[in-house]
Amino acid sequence: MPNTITEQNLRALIDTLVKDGSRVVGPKAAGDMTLYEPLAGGTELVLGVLPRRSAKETFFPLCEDILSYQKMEGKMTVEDIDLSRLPSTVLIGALPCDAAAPGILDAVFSWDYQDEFYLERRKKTTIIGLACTKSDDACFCTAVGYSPAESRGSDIFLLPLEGGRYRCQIISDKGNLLVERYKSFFTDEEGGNALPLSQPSMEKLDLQKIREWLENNFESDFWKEIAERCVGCGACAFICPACHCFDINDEGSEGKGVRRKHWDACGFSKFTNHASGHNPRDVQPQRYRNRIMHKFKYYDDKFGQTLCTGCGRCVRACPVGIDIAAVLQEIMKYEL
Amino acid sequence: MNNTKENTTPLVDNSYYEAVTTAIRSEARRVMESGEVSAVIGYKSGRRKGSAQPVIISDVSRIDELVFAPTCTNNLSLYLTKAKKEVSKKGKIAIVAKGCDLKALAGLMSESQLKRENLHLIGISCAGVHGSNVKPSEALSAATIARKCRECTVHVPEGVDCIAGTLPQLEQLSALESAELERLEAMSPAGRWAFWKEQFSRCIRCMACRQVCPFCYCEQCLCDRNRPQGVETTPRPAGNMGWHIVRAMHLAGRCAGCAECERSCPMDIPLNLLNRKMANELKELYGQEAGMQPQEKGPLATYKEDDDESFIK
Amino acid sequence: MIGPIGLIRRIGPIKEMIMHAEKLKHDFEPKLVAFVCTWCTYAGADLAGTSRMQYPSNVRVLKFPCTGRIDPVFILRAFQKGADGILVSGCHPGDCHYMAGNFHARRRFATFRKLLEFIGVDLERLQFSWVSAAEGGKWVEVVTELTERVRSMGPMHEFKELELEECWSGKLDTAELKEAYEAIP
Amino acid sequence: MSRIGVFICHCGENISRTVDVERVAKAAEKISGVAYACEYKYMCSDPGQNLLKKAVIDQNLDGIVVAACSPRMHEKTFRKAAQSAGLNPYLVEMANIREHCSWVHEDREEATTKATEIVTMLVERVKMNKKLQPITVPVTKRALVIGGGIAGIQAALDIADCGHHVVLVEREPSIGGHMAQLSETFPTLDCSQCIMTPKMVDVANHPNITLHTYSEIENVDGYIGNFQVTIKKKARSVDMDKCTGCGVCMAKCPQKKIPNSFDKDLGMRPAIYVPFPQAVPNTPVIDRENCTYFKSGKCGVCQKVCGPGAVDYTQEDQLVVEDIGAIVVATGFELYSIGEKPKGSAIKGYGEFGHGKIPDVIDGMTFERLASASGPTGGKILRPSDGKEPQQVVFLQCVGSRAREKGISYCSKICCMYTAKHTMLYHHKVHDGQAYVFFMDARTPGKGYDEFWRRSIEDENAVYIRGAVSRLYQKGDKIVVMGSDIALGIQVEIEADMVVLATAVQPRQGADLLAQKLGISYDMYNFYSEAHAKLRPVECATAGVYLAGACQGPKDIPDSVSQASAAAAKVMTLFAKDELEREPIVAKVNDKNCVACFYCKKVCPYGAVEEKEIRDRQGNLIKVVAWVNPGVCGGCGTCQASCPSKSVELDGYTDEQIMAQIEAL
Repeated sequence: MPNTITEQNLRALIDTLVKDGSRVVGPKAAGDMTLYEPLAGGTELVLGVLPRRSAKETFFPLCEDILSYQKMEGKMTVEDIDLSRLPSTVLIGALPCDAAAPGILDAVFSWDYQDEFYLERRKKTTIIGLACTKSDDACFCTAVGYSPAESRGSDIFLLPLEGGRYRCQIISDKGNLLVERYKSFFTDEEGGNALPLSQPSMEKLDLQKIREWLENNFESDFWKEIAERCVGCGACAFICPACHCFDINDEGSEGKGVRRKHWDACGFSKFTNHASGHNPRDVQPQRYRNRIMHKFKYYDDKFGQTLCTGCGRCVRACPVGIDIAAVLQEIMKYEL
Repeated sequence: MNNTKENTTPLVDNSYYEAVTTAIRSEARRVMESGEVSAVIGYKSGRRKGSAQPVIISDVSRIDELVFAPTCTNNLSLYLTKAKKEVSKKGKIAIVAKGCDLKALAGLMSESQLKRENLHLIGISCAGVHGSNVKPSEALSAATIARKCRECTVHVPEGVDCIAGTLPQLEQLSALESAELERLEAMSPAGRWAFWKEQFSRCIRCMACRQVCPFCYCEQCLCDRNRPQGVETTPRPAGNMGWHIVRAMHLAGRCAGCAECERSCPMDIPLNLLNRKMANELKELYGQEAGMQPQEKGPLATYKEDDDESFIK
Repeated sequence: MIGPIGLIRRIGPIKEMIMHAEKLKHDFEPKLVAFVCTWCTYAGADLAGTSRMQYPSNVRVLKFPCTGRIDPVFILRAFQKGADGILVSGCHPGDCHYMAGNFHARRRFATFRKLLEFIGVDLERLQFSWVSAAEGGKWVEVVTELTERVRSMGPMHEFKELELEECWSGKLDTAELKEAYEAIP
Repeated sequence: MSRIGVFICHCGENISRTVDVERVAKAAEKISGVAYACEYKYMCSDPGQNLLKKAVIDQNLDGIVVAACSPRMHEKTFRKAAQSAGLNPYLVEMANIREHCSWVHEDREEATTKATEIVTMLVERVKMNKKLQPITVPVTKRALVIGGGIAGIQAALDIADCGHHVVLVEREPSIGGHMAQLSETFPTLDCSQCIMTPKMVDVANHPNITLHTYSEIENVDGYIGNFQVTIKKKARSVDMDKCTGCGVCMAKCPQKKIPNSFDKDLGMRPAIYVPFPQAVPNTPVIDRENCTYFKSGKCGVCQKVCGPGAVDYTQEDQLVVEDIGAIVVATGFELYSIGEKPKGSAIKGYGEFGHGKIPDVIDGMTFERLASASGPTGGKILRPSDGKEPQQVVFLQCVGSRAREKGISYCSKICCMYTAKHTMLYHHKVHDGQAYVFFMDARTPGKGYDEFWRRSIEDENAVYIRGAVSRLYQKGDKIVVMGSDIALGIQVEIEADMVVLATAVQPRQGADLLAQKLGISYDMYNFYSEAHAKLRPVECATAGVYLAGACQGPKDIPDSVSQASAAAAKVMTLFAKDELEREPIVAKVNDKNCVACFYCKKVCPYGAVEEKEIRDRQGNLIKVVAWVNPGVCGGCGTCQASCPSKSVELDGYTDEQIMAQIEAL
């Protein structure tokens, strides 16, 4: 049973995967920060840092073409995107809070409408998760039911061991397939002791209670109090592993152009702006309320999961210091 | 964007922050209790140790929530603009303003967005604030201070109604931003293009730069317009480049240099370099720059018959 | 101000080259866009026409009431849409039909070109000029010079490249895409 | 879905010679949204226009592109044609494939490609065009005439005779201009003053004319039909209402040795003076620079001797604002002073002709004053240096004019004729004197002009030498003129007693400054530009401003008078209606998006932007926005380019129209 891999071999595995024609996405240095990006080789993999953006764009790109059109001599032709061109991908080094997200999003992307773009990428991607060894006071995965050792969502899950090795758990058939194919990189030694994992300090929240409170407090003054300061940017949504709203835009001219799908954020005022000029979510507290409602109530109502893995990215990134964990803690203080 | 090699020794003593906090609270209490103002816009602490966030207080009993700390980075003048319609602007409002924020307030007054008589300005003798990606609990040090603060010329605000705190002795810090500007200016056009292309390629169009900007108070941003579409709205390299050029151009002659755009960018794009560059150019061309007093007309709203035209054939 | 007399003399050789020499074929013909005001430069270009002066055919003229109407976004857009060189031209200072539109334009473009320069656009591709209704010769001179300069610089890759680029996550890694990319002149 | 019609004009062969019009039409047909495309020999002809009208109706077109000449030429023609077929005229655009294409390129392939692309861009633009309705504005039926020379006087009288009020503004203390200075006029040799002064009196007596002499235009606001003109009435120091024009003050003024510029400084005048005896108004002015009272506070003789008590030293410059509907500019000319280089001028001086250094080298106007019966010499030709009668006079033509190397390339038009006249006047007064004329060509187109010129040679003994003068210098009391006679191919040297230079006709100094106040354009010499050299020769491109006389270009008296009457006719046409229709190319504000930063207001050259309050039905203030007064808006669009949120749009040049064109590049 191959169950460990050295760091050296992990990097060598990346080299081989790339050579074999896979797209390998993993944490990579981009200037002063780390981002999930395609790796050209194993040396590019950065370990132990939470990338600035989540890994969701491996499946749900920032922006992608979904069709193109052209009008010639009065006749319109539409060309679909050939999804078979999407490369087979290995997402490597995804931290638990990122690796867990696609599992949550599958529900919505395969619900009444099968989003072939998402699903095709999902189908072609194997996720190699990595347990988390470094957290800060913005992290709160433990508060929303995840943990630094959470393997949910990964096909293969790596646990760092002393001496530069990783214990790998094979979670799914996809994971098994990959390990089988690249068996030589793995060893079946036990390896050393597990390295200490990170310990986010926040206590577990009663998500059920929060959901119930939300149910009854659509029109609470609470929203104004916490979100009056919200500036309405999309930073929180865009770097969130679970936010998945998108907009569709045609770009080009009457004669020729492309239809594109790209990330959208409920914090934007134009998110709900009607053609008439009327905006049902006219002020920022209403928009922020939707963010919380969607994450902790609507999605739960519909799919039985909350849209938050506690990665803390939004807490770090919010220009005006809105702290979603603090908001949840606030809600917890209220009587039902 | 902080230089990790920099010294982490605290630049100022904690007693300075305590004094500023006390001064803000006492002034805010005075004007609230006398009924002079209907609300105070200031900072309060957040969950994470040392963190702060903007707060709008209209209830005297909450005055003691007000604080001042190195994490009080926000330019609060934003909350007085039309972009923030959820904030009631009825009557006179007190606002906590650092020197750089004050320049934005002056700019907004120049653009008929604010009236001085409707504001009670609580100025801060400001030693500087954190840059981006700094852990809130860290002290203000050469390593954590914002790049803009290293070259601050407005530590003590002018023309305010009260000044909170006294400025401690400050260490002279190296001018990293100027140095970076010089480095870019010395590059070839192709080099600069490569630099910005790389920077903008990271942009995700979250619009944080726009949303935190006190001067981006347009009802509809040009870049949200689709008939006609001047700038592509999708986060692709073409539209990103377009957006940042338009943004810099629209702020030229208006930007007060608070660098909130740069601090707020989750992708660490050094946006203030663009703003700073434009401000330098306009100052050199037309001798005008953002100051702590409102100007009747900004450099691009006016002209002189003998303006430079050496670039025109 | 340059009088037409001086100009005719200066245009002489260029005109000769166009009219008499074997017509030169170039590997690259740049696309030029001229944003001009209707009162001065457009009329100046008309005068070049009525005087049957000859100049390269690379330029496309967009007419505005005044240079004051010309928005920097148009320049940006024109570069994105494939312009290799751009000319902005209007009335001489003091001649503006609207009194001051060109003065405002002068500041706006003095600023904008500094921005483009800082972003890394080669300003040799962006020309500003004052061409009055009487300066058909100057119009020819300005257009000819810019055409030749931009022709020698080669195509403006930068913005066109951006148009074709995707964020990594939206990229379809295919040979076709690579081919399309390499097909950019 | 648009239904655009594209019409390609051959313009005879002007376009089709270099542009393959059929190919352009075929290509146009394929552009999305084009419902109809054709080519025709002369689109602007009657059948061409009918073709367009028919297509509008038959093809149910909702936009038109006419690819032909410059829109400056025929845009109005085609817009009118489309309108008569029921299409809003602003849905018509012209693709300029003549001036900007067929005339400037020779390669047929290139020109055809370019023409096709121009058409494509315009098709995309016209898709975004909106129907616009003309704006009507009231017309103030009062005209302003600037300049009281013969052109201004003629225009003022014509308009006033038609029953409209005229405000006539003259910079000098009297109207009359240059014509009042002339002795006799060509080709009839009738006395200039005899025909001029009655007209001046007519002006003074006309009930419909308000005369402001010794006045200047301070500022012009507004637009056609609705100008507000601020006139500065310089302090005359004499009360016009009280003065009877008796002239005692002038007789008693102790300062009598001030050179009179009306006499080209040959005669003298007192400090309180009228420029010439027939001045209108006949009210003196105190020349404060030379008046002892104003210089030292002593004297005051004129005040003491003035019976009616009209002399008022305390008078100040006064600003008068007049509401005006139309403006006639007739500021005339001045002669180029060759002695010195005018400040800021591209024109080089003529040091070699000694003007200003040799006293007996004079210009044509000085000769007029010498020959004038009312002049400083009482009509005797006496040279300025010693008052002797010159026996040999050399006339030099084209001094300044047609001298490209000196900076003026135009012909001053009147010099050939007045030099011929001068030789005659000289011959009449100095019978045994000899006149020589150095000339390049004699340009004498005009009724009776050539006959007149020939007479000066054949009957009046003038010697015409075709050639140029290289140098002249003082030798004793003679002036040696060195030149060449190219007809004989020899060098000529003449010892002259006096030399008269026919210096170039130039616009008045400061003509550019006035043009800037009026918002009209001018050429490189500062002559004012007409809207169209042939078809609109008396109108400025700026609506409501008309030109008369030499301010537009060198002109003789009959031409100036004709143009003045033509300008007057244009003004009367404008005044024939109570309201006038304006092109609806004006800026409009989108109230919803406007955030009232008032950038637009700061940059608007017309002051057309105002602040508007938007209130709900209960009267509560919702917001303040910018508002553009369509009557005042000039349509430059500077506001739109300056507006960060593009909340103000210039109709006819909207972002959509322009972007569509750019997209089609």
